[in-house]
Amino acid sequence: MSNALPLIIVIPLLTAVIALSFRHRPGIQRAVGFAGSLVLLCASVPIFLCVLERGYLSTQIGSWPAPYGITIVADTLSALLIVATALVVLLISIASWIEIDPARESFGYTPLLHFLIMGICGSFLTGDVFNLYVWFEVMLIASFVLLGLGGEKPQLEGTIKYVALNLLSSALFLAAIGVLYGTYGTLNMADLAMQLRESRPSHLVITLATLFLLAFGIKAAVFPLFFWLPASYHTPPVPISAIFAGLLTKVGIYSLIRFFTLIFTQDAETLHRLILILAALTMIVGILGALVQKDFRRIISFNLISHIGTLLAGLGLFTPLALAGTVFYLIHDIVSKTCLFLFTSVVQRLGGSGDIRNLGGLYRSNPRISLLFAIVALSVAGIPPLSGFWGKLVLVQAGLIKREYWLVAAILFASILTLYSMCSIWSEAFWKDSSGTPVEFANPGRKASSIPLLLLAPITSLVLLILLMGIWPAPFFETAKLAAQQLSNPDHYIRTILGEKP
Amino acid sequence: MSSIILSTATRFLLPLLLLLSVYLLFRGHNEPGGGFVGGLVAASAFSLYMIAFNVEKARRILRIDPRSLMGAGLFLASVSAWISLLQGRPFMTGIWVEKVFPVIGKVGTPFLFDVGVYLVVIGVSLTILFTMAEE
Amino acid sequence: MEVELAVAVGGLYAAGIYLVMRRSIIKLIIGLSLLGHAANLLIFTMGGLVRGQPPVMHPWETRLVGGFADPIPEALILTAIVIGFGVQAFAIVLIKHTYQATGTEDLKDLQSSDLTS
Amino acid sequence: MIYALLAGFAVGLLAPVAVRALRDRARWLITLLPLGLFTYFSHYVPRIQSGERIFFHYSWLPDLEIGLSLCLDGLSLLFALLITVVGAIVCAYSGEYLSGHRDLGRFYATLLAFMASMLGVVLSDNLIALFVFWELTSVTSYVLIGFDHEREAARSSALQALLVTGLGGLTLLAAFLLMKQVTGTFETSAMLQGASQLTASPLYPAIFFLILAGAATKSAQIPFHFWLPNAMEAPTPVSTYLHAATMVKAGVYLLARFSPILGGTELWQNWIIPLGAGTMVTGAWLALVQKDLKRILACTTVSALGICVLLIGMGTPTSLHACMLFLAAHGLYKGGLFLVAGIIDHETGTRDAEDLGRLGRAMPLTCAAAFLTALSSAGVYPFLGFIGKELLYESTLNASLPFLFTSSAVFTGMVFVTMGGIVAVRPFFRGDAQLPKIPHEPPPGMWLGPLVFGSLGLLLGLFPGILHSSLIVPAVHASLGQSVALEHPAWHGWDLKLLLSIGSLLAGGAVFWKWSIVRKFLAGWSIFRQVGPAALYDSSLTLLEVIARRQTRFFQSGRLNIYLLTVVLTAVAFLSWALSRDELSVSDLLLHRWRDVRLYEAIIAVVLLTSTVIAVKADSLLVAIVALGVVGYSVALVFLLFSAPDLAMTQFAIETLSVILLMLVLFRLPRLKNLSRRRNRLRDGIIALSAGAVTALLVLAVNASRGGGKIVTFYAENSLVLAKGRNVVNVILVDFRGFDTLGEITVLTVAAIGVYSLVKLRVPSGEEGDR
Repeated sequence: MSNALPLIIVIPLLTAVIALSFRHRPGIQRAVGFAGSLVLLCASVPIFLCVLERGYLSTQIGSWPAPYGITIVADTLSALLIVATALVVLLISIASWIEIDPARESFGYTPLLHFLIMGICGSFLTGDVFNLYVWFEVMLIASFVLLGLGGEKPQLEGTIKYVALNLLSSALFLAAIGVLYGTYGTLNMADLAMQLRESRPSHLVITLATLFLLAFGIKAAVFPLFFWLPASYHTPPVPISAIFAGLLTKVGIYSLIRFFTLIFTQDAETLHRLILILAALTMIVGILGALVQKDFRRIISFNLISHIGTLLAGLGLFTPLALAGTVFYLIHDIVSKTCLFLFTSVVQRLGGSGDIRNLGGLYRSNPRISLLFAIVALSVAGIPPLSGFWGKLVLVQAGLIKREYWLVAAILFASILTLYSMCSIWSEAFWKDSSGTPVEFANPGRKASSIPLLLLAPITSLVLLILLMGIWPAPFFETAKLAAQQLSNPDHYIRTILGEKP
Repeated sequence: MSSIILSTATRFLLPLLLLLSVYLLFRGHNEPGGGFVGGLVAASAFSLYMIAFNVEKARRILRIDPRSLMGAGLFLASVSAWISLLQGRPFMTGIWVEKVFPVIGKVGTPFLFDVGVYLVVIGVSLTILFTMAEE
Repeated sequence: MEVELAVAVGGLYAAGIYLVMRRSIIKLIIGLSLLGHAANLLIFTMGGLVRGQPPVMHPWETRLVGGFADPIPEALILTAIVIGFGVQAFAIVLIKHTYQATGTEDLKDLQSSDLTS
Repeated sequence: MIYALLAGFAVGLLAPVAVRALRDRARWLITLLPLGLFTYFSHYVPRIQSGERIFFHYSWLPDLEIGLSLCLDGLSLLFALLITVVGAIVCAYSGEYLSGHRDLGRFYATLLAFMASMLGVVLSDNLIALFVFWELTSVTSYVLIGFDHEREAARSSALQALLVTGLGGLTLLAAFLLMKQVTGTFETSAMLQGASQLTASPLYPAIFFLILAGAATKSAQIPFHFWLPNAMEAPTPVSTYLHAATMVKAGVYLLARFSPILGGTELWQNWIIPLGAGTMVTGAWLALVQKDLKRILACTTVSALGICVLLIGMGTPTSLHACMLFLAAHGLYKGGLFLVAGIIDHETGTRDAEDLGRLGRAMPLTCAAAFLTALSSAGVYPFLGFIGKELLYESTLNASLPFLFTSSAVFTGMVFVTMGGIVAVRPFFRGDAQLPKIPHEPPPGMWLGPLVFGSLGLLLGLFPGILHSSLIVPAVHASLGQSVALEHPAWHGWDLKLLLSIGSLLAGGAVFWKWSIVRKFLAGWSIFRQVGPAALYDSSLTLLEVIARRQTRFFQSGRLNIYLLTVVLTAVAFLSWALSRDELSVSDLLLHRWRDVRLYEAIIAVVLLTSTVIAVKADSLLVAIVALGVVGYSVALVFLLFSAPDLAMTQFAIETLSVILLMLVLFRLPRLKNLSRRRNRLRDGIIALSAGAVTALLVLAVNASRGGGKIVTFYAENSLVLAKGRNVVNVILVDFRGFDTLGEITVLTVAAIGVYSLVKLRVPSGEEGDR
């Protein structure tokens, strides 16, 4: 089974290459893309189950033993994220079927999507620092191209900002790797963790940790490094922003979690304090940003940032409980943000505009779709019993136990503002009378029937997942707890990769 | 652009540079060189041709769409990584043929991989350059 | 030489950062290229500097001996250079294209989709 | 029990279907649910009466000790019966009230979901389950207040209610989690056993205030009371159910529930009693200046909630007895009054008390119902309201500061008399009227409700024993946490409280007589509107928006160079901090090999730096590109000199390709210009230089502390033997770390696709709107 682990990375690669060879046949590309995502899901589920059973799966690329070769390893967190990724991709490929125009398809949309997934999966699975850099770059370049694909003016504006800030992050990441290798002479995460743990005074630990915090912080869109996200996420076609919102920033968060649970566990007090402060600022600044936006996708972009802060809070608290909360919330966030972004397309189709001021009357005309939206929105706002609530609950509990009352206050404050922001979308776009909207946007004739099933089906499945996670949270939380236990006790991880300590 | 000296020189240089690139590729495992450098040299050979003549001619002499080269290289590289899985060994484990060939030396999946890299590098460089020059 | 190279790396970083902070998107490109060089040189310097001892075995050896240069940073940089090339090629074309599509090189004119009303 | 609880949600989901299929007749079917539930809960009365507590436990999230554990005791039974009986009447009533309304199905769905949530609140033993239902009542209330969602006022009132109660909900969550931390359990019944644990804990004040905030927002205590009158934007049945009889009492329920766990302390009394008393008086005062029937009722509801809170704050058996009885009485008469107001509104098209009159002849049955409820509200013997009022006066007379509290209570009692009259008497008997519609007696579904409420008030007042032993006593016991003997409410003869009662009745009658004058006089100094909490709510929302806008404009300025500046500044600041934390000494950094430099190396370094400067300073793009090329070649030379031939070759080749590419692009780009101001350039220069300095420091720091080496050794040993290559760099690239290379060529491929698509792809602009 462990030999099969790299398949998770190679399946998207092959999907992309095959799709690439049918570059003039969008229809076949679509089919290939769909099949590829299905295969990915089918491959990731057994791996997840196997990880649940055994704790870890790992393989050494090229049979070179760790720390000499590259390690690919899945713990519960990675495996969970892989399954979530595969699921999201599958749904996105369904939605892309009708959401992406043929022009974009014949210029490589499907291969690019799968290259992106390859990068994401690689990042989730690798146990090697430089290899992580490589997968980051795969993911980044694919996201650059996807973002700019089509070359419309807002897209280009967004892409430039996205590219520039992310390249700065890459430069930081590279510098961090240089410092890391120069100081410790190894790139394997487990080996690194052990070296840092061992007796000799750990050099430059804070500096290294800060470098990685900065590099990953940019990718994760942490305050004050998040600017690229609201500048770009609302510009490409909806499936692209949906997958970005669902997965890209999560890779940053995942890397932060991995590095700060496995490697930088020394002098933790200082670092965790720093992370907590950043988390609180990200939550508040993000949600305040959401309150003043009028464009649907920009509102949720800022919401996304705010919830990155929430995720970070769990890492900063650094107790098994808090980490479990973060893991749970991570999955919730992937599902709900993807869903919300897909919703922007529905709203655009129904209301003819992305600006909530120009929308209205959707509740009257499409009550069922409105209900779906309400569920997602309430879940994002952390209203029980939906998925967003449980993660928040656990994080608040962990914060109280650790006596970080100010952080709890920040979480709760951000949470009420999130509710406010979701309600203003609801109130403007759904409840408001459509007669108040400017004539050019009012199209009362549009009905739910004009929303294609291929878009509605992914949304509905995501909403069902949100409901499931909310009403029956026990299995999800149990998995999250398992992941958190592994994260907070990395010795087993290290031993799995390096073998028994000599 | 099309000075006679350059175009004449290029006619000779092209095969020479291509030969050099293949040489670099083959010896890469033992001496400085390898798929990257080899691919880059080959790409610069064609780009020289492109500068000396024009894009269409360069495309014609390359025969294949550089984008196909890219795909083929990527495919070759990933296939070379899969072979070991069939033998039940971890991904990308080097499998070597016992026999030693003249010029090339030992042949194994890492070499195949390097050839893939070589093709991708040529394909990518030329796709970029041709696209830009055509505009 | 480490100190001199450290200064050079610092200089490259400073120059690159200064250029990316300009309002002109063309300077942005030059700045990003400089940052790429800076990062590569940084790793190279960190790997330790050895003169004239490349990590290549002589035909009569079966293993590397003596004070050879560390091959790992070299391999890493090689990867980074190539990746950097790909990314930069895209960035260059992106910026050229943006200039052509919008008719401006000034970042101040490229904020219409990113304004808070 | 769980099915009883969840039935509301399930039937709620089916309600729209039922309404579509059966039209108006569906309401009878739907009314069966609360009726059935009422019967179901009633059959527990004997067991509860005998002092039993009935537990049900359903597992939910066992890892966190969160379960759907339900506990039925006197308190929850009282509430459950109130919820279901009012629910039944409201369900039947709204079928007529909203007859033929296009959203009737959705209305029922939400109403039933609300009922189920409310039942959940009062039945949950587990605090988190309680919280879940608590939030659900807020959300359903939001939807119901905004039922008439095309009106701006309805939407903003709904949002106001949600934000205020939502804020309280969150404080409640924090409180519950703190309680768990102190007691180790989420189960209220288990906390009861170690009650002193909580009051003795250092966290007690925090818990207390958080709970109080939650209760006060939900139960519209000052200064959060403003949302309740605004919530009258909801259809009248909703106001009846949520904002008079049940949901607003959730806060009262909460305080009563926690009274044995958290109560009895000085903090408890010192805060809750003034809070309740203040709310009581404020509500009464506000009621006097209103003329909209529903707003009048809302304000008196605020006042009534204040009474309940006041009584819980006192915490004596008598006061809790008074509280429970008053709760029941209020639920019945206020429900009735609201329904009457709804009928009037429905039949006449206005709710303005100044315009109404002469309805008595047109709708005699409604008039009768109104009369009964108004009398109970006024506390006239032998109505249930009378007993409630008597007990209230008794409690205040026995309290500390009896004069203050008793006089406030009497004032409030007086206002209740007046307002009962205004709502239920004046419209029927007043001489003149300006009515938009000609009124008729409403259909039975509508007058039946208030009539039932009114007669219940009379019946239970006449036979107080029924309610007393079956419900009130167990409820008081539950909120006391122990059993005490309670005096049977009966005729006490002439005593002080009876005199007070009569006094308030007379005073109330007098004010009623001259109401128009009194109202106008009081409305003249309506300071509440400008400086009150409602204004505070508005201005804090505005302030929030201003802050949000300012900070967003500041951070998300739309300018990439500012973003980069911020990121670089952050990085410089963080790294300098980190380097100082890692305690590097300058002497360490400069120790090594200063002078180990050869001339040609120095020349390369100088060339590198010079061409870098030229690249920065160049005016012409061509010069910049050439300088950039020189930088690249110098770097390649450095690689070559320091034993990296592969790197050098690659760098040369790549640099050449880059220069070609830049040249191809070059002639389409404009000249380089200095766009920024001189001051900004200086600022950026300083920042850039400090960033450079930090990096240089970093490089030196690493050189001072180099480690590792075993991996290199492994590669050196095995490159030829195992990987069959002499060029270790290449072996690393294609074998040891071949996986990196696979990623790398992927990057290249994607970049090429990107370049190709950017240049060639033109999305037809017409598709923009279609997406």
